[in-house]
Amino acid sequence: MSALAMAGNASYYATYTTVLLVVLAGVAFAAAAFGANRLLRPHRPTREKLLTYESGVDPVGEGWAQTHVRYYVYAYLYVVFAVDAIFLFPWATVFAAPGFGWATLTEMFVFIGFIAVGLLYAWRKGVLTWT
Amino acid sequence: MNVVLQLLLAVPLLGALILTAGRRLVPDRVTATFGAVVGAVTLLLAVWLAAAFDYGAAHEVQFQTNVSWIPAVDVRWHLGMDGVSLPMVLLTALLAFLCLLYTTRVAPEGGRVRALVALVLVLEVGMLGTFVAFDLIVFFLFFEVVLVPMWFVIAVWGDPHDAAGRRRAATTFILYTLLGSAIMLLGFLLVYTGAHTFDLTELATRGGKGIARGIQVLAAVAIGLGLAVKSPMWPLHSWLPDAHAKAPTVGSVLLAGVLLKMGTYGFVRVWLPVVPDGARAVAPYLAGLATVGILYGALACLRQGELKRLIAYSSVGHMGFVLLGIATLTAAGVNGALFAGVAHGLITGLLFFVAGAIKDRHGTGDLARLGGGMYARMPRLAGVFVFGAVASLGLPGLAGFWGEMLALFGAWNPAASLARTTYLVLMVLAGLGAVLTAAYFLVLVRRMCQGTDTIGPSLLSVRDVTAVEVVAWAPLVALTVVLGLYPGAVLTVTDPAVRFLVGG
Amino acid sequence: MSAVASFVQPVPWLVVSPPLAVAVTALLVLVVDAFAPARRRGVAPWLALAGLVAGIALLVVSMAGSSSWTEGAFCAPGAGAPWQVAACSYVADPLTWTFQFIVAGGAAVVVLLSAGRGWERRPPPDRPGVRSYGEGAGTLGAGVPTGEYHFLLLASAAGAMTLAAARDLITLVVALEVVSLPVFALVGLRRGDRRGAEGALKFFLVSVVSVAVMLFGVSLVYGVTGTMYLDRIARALSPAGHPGVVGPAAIAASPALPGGDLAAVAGLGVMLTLVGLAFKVAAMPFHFWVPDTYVGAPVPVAAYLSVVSKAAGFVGILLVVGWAFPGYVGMWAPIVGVLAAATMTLGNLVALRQRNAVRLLAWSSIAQAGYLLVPLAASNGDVRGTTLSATVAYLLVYAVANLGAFAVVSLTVSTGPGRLLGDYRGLFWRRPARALALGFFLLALAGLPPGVLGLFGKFVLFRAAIDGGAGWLAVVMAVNVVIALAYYLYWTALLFRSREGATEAGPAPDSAPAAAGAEVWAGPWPARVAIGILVVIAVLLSVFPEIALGFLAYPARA
Amino acid sequence: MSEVLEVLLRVVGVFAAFLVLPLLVGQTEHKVMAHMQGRLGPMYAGGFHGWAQLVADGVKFAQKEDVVPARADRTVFKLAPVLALLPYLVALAAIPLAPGVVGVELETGLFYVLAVMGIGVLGALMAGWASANKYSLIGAFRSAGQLLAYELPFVLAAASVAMAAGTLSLSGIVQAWEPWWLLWQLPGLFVFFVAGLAELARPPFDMPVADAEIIFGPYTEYTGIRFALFLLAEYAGIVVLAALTTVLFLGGWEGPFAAELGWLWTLVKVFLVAFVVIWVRVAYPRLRADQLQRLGWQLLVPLALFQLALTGVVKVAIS
Amino acid sequence: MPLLFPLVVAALLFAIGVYAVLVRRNAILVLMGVELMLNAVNLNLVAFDAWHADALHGGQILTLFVITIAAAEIGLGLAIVLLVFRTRRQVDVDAVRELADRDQADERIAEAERAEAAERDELAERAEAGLAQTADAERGEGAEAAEQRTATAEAGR
Repeated sequence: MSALAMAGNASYYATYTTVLLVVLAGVAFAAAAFGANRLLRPHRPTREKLLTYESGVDPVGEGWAQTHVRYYVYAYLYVVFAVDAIFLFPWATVFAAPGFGWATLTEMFVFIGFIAVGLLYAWRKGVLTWT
Repeated sequence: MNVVLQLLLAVPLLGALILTAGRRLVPDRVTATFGAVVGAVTLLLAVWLAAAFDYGAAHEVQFQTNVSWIPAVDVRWHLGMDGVSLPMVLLTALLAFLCLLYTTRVAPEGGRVRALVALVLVLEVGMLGTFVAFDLIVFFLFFEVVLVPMWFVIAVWGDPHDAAGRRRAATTFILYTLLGSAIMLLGFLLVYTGAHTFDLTELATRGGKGIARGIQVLAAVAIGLGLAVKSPMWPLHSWLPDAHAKAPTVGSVLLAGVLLKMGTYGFVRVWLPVVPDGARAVAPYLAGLATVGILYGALACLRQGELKRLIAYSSVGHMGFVLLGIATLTAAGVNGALFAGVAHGLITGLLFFVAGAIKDRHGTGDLARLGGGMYARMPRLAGVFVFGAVASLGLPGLAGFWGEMLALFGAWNPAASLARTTYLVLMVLAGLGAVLTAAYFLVLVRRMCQGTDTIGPSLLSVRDVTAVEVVAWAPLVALTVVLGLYPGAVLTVTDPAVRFLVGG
Repeated sequence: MSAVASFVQPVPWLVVSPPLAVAVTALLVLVVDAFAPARRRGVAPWLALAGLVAGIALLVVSMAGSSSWTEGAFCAPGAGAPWQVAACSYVADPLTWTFQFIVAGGAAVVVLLSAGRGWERRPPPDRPGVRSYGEGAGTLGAGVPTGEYHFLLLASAAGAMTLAAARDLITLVVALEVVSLPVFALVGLRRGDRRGAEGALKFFLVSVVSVAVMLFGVSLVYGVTGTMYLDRIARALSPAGHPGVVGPAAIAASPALPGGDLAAVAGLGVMLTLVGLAFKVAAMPFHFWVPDTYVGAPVPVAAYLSVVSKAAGFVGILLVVGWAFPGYVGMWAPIVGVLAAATMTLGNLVALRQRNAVRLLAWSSIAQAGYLLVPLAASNGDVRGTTLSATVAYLLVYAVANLGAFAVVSLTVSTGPGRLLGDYRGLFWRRPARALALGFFLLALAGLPPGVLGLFGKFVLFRAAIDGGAGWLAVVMAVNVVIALAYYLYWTALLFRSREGATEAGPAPDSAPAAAGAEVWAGPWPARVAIGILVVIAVLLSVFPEIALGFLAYPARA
Repeated sequence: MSEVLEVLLRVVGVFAAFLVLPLLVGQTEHKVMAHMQGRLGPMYAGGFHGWAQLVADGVKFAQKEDVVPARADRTVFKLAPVLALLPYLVALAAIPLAPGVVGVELETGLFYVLAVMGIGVLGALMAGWASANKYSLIGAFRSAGQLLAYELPFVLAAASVAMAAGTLSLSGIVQAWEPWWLLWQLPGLFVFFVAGLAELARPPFDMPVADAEIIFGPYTEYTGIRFALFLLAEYAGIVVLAALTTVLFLGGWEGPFAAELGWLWTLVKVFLVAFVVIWVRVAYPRLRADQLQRLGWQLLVPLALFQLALTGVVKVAIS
Repeated sequence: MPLLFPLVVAALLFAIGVYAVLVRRNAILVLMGVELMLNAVNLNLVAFDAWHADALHGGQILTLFVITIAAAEIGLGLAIVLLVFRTRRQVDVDAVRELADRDQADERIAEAERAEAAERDELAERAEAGLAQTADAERGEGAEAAEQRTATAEAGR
């Protein structure tokens, strides 16, 4: 082990090697399915078949439409809370451990309270009202 | 803490503030009168100080005020007066008062009397402050105070026929001076790194001890540059002709009469005593450039077609003498420089007053258009003008003579550490310059005053010297004569202080 | 781990209270604005102002209550290797207090600028086809939601106040982001404003990239030293636990490291970290966002950017350089010097040809940033002494003068045309008090009497340069001061010019101002009050420069 | 050597579970739903009660023509099903069946699973986008919006369990589990389960794929094997959700004779939950968009926050 | 496992991010580049944290904050990009340069502001006229109703 080695992390990498293998297996599965499909399927494309489906009538206009900004606000709220989680989870494992206690608990509630204010604000501004 | 000296600065400042406060305090009608009164009070204070001055101890700083102002950067509010300051303070107070007085009757072309009076008062604060400051930074501060008001005076009330030109002149003036003074500030800071004090008396007493020679030379160059721009020294003079020519009468008078002296005063007050080693190293160059200035000024005058420009260029020559005197590093030379400064203030002040009067009456300062025959047209005005011109060319018996004489004398026998040969050559050249000066003034007098009146009858109705002009000019004329007959009036005051500063 | 009784530290509330008060007020403003009846919406600026004033009051209280001039919070005890001294994440010392004061005061002025009724006398009735402007808020103009605006402003101010107290890289980085993020939004907050959006985009992209670069630098520094505390970094980067003695060569010998030649890595980390901060203060190659952003933003926001945000950047630089990297002075000082010279020269030269008032102020503020870097470039590693006091003194002076100039511009823009310099022609004859104030602030920025405070600000910078042996930089700065004078003076002169059309030469009747002044609306009163306060402060600082210059003298030397 | 073998074994095990369990759930759904609706469901394929129906479906899908619309973004279109499917496989790998019987034993298992599950929606988004079809796009955005709305209560409820157990390891959570948690974490269980349903876009939260309205949303343009993969993803999702619910809230392998029969308990619980999933589908009508959002923000989020507070207070109080 | 691996990956990521920032002109792609850079930072921090076995876990903590910062930046960035897109239908960084063309821009801006001012005056006049027309009795309520409508419009936005 050289000076530039991280101690005690061998198992860490080994664990994720397994994850990688699982992913590879999944990809292999999909590939196999597609392969089988390629062998078995017929292939007779026609114009109609390749047309975008709009309940039987010819498609009108572009398929890629502008979407409502509201989705953006949603996405952002989501990001806020997803990020909130990265603080919540590490804390969750230790807050009741010896050396911590009520103060730690309160702190996290304050933190969540701050986020809740944001939620409150969003609700008040009508972001959460689906029209 | 000397109350009178504080008042000397506070009175004009308060006057300016009251004026800006609005027309409720001082109605429009009486603004100019108010200004004149403030100027008179200031002058009285200055006279009072002169009366109370202990002439037996002229080398000592009197009326001292020395309190801590900004301890963080070691700056003290140190004011006072010694023999070098006293004539300058008197000159300033006098000229400012005369200008204000002049304004009461002769409304400036730009209108807005209130603003002009307020600016002149602020100018007076800056000028007086420069002459009584005994802390390098306070000195610098007052040195800077005059810039902006002077800029406005030139840019707003200057030559009414050339708006762009007067603004350009004003801007050139302020940029030159500021660049100079910024570099001067660096010099002060260099001094501080060695001496760890900004106090001028302290620094003068030490006489450069504790500051390495290299630093001294560097500081001398930096400080010298800043002062030389203001003085002005050839080749840094190029702001001057324009500024003088475009400024209104009061502006020109104060500019030539006092502002230039701030530079030379700075040489005597700061440059010589604080960095003597540096000064010794730089002095020959200063002397050389001063001599060039004398010759250049004289030659340039010969080719000028505009009255005020001509007088302005003559200032370059006169200030060359002043600088030459300083550059000799001798008591005689420096005394001469100071005396020449005072004399130049009086005489050129007078000349600019007269030139302004001529310009106002004729609507032009162009010599070609003025033509000749002023004796016939306005005999008294012409008389005063000739008096001024003759005084300016250094006629013995008038104030202009002694200063230049002493400066040349100083060059004849410069300080021991300087190369005498060089100074002898310079002296000869300067003497030549003096002759040229005489020549062009005489030519000027002949062109303007003698001969037949070429201007049509349209202007014949213009008045000759008015009452206010008499009142404003008389003191200048009188003093020129008095100082010419009795130069000791100034020299006895300055000499002890100069010996202290040069010798110390 | 098990031996430790408690991980919970008591929080010294008083010490952390100033930024906390501002942050809580920010939230309060948001909630109140969202839930108060429409009638009461006007309360937001006053609430914000109250929060900032409370912050300043707490500042004074905590300063008065401090016995040692240094109060730490969130500390780690010393442990292990000798370089692992006890270190705190949040330290309140005179530097902190000064900056917090500048920030809170500056923000308060900006709040005042945007308070009160703007130029909409009343909202037009909601009719089809007519765009409703709502109530114009102060000099901000219409289209800026008040509650959000003040929330963002206070949030950013709270971040800046925290930044001044940060003594570890994590707090520093987070605080820096808290300063920046709300400002991006502030710049583009005005509804339907193309220019605001463009300004925000440029500002945002540049800033975000710079933060990323800086973070990479931080990560490298952390990698070399293994700590985030500035003090410990300094010690880890120098041998035997003496901060600021020796440079990179010491790293190999450092007890913090398992060995290896990491000097280059550490050096790279230092440089990248500084690059990120250089963006923040808009130093030379990283300045280009400034003019566009200032012009695009509402004027009060530009004022905030130019003062508070920039102050935050400078305190960041001071902290990083002075607390963490003093040992690398040989590396960063020359670079900072060159940057300073280039920044001020470029800023001034470009400012010369500006015709837009805000853009001129933007370029001039770039130049001022160059001046502000001078003491740093001249420091010989002893950043906490003269360098610090000179920078802080000038920053204080700059803050007052620049805020003042922006305030007047803001007021003028909100009461009529005021974007172009030409719009200021003859302002004195219409609004004498305003013009005098602007002239005063401009001259203070130029450093000329009567703006004595500016003069002394420049003076301390010069002194720092000369003391530090950076004479060449002092000369460059001197030349620059003169260049800058040209445009400051040009503008000042415009104020007193006779109005267009009036005869240039003819004597203007003295009664003209009265008649002309009556036409122009004076503008929202809080903005005028703000200008008044700034004038008073500026005059006070001019008469007693000691207030600004002596601020940091005692503890820095102690 | 044995290490490598063990890893391989685990991978194969996970993979097998991934292939088998969703099919079982699918078949159950066919039959349960049919019986609830008074039908028989598949009866022929494979003989006994149509047990091989889904296998037959698979074979059929594999033989179908692969149609990619002319205007679609081809690469993204083709990749989308794989991306929809893989996260569930990867998530399944971290869920313990019995003590030590797990694909990957992760210290931060819970975090890992939640993170991976969030990726699933990307598949729907990609599909909807790449199809260049209005219905698909609408569907994609609906499913994204739904995920966003329900992710918060989902995560918060999971966090509550992590708090209670004091660990993020899934096995650790099961070990720390005690029967009274059923009561203590009941609000969390409810929130987690409902939010999970919504994330999977299962009825009654199947707005994104509402076939009567937007013709299966993101999957409108899909046929053949790619469509099958989407279907498989849905059922795999059910399995993962059921398994997670089991592990987090229902005590995983805990039960009588846990030492020997732990794996069985887990499976039983998983299938019970899966049954509820099916049951809910049949019992409740589809929610409208606004109802969906209101349920999420106004019921589940506050409830989750309440659960969080409850967990924290109780936990600190007893420790 | 050597420290070098994550560091090299991080360096590569960072380089790719920088490349994206420098080369891409689409604001969103620039943002993505920034995200790459930030993630490189995270990788570095975590790797160093593990390497130093930092008892205070400074690296990990900063990583958490960097993630937060990245999220906030992305959120805000997209909002700004959206704003730009709404006002000028494109997000090309180079094309958004209304403010950049100095002299002309300044004139234009001033011009636009004058126009706005004129519009404002007109609006105010019209408003006054409108208010005068509506019955006096309604005056108080009318203003309030208008205000509320404004608020609603704001919320609906």
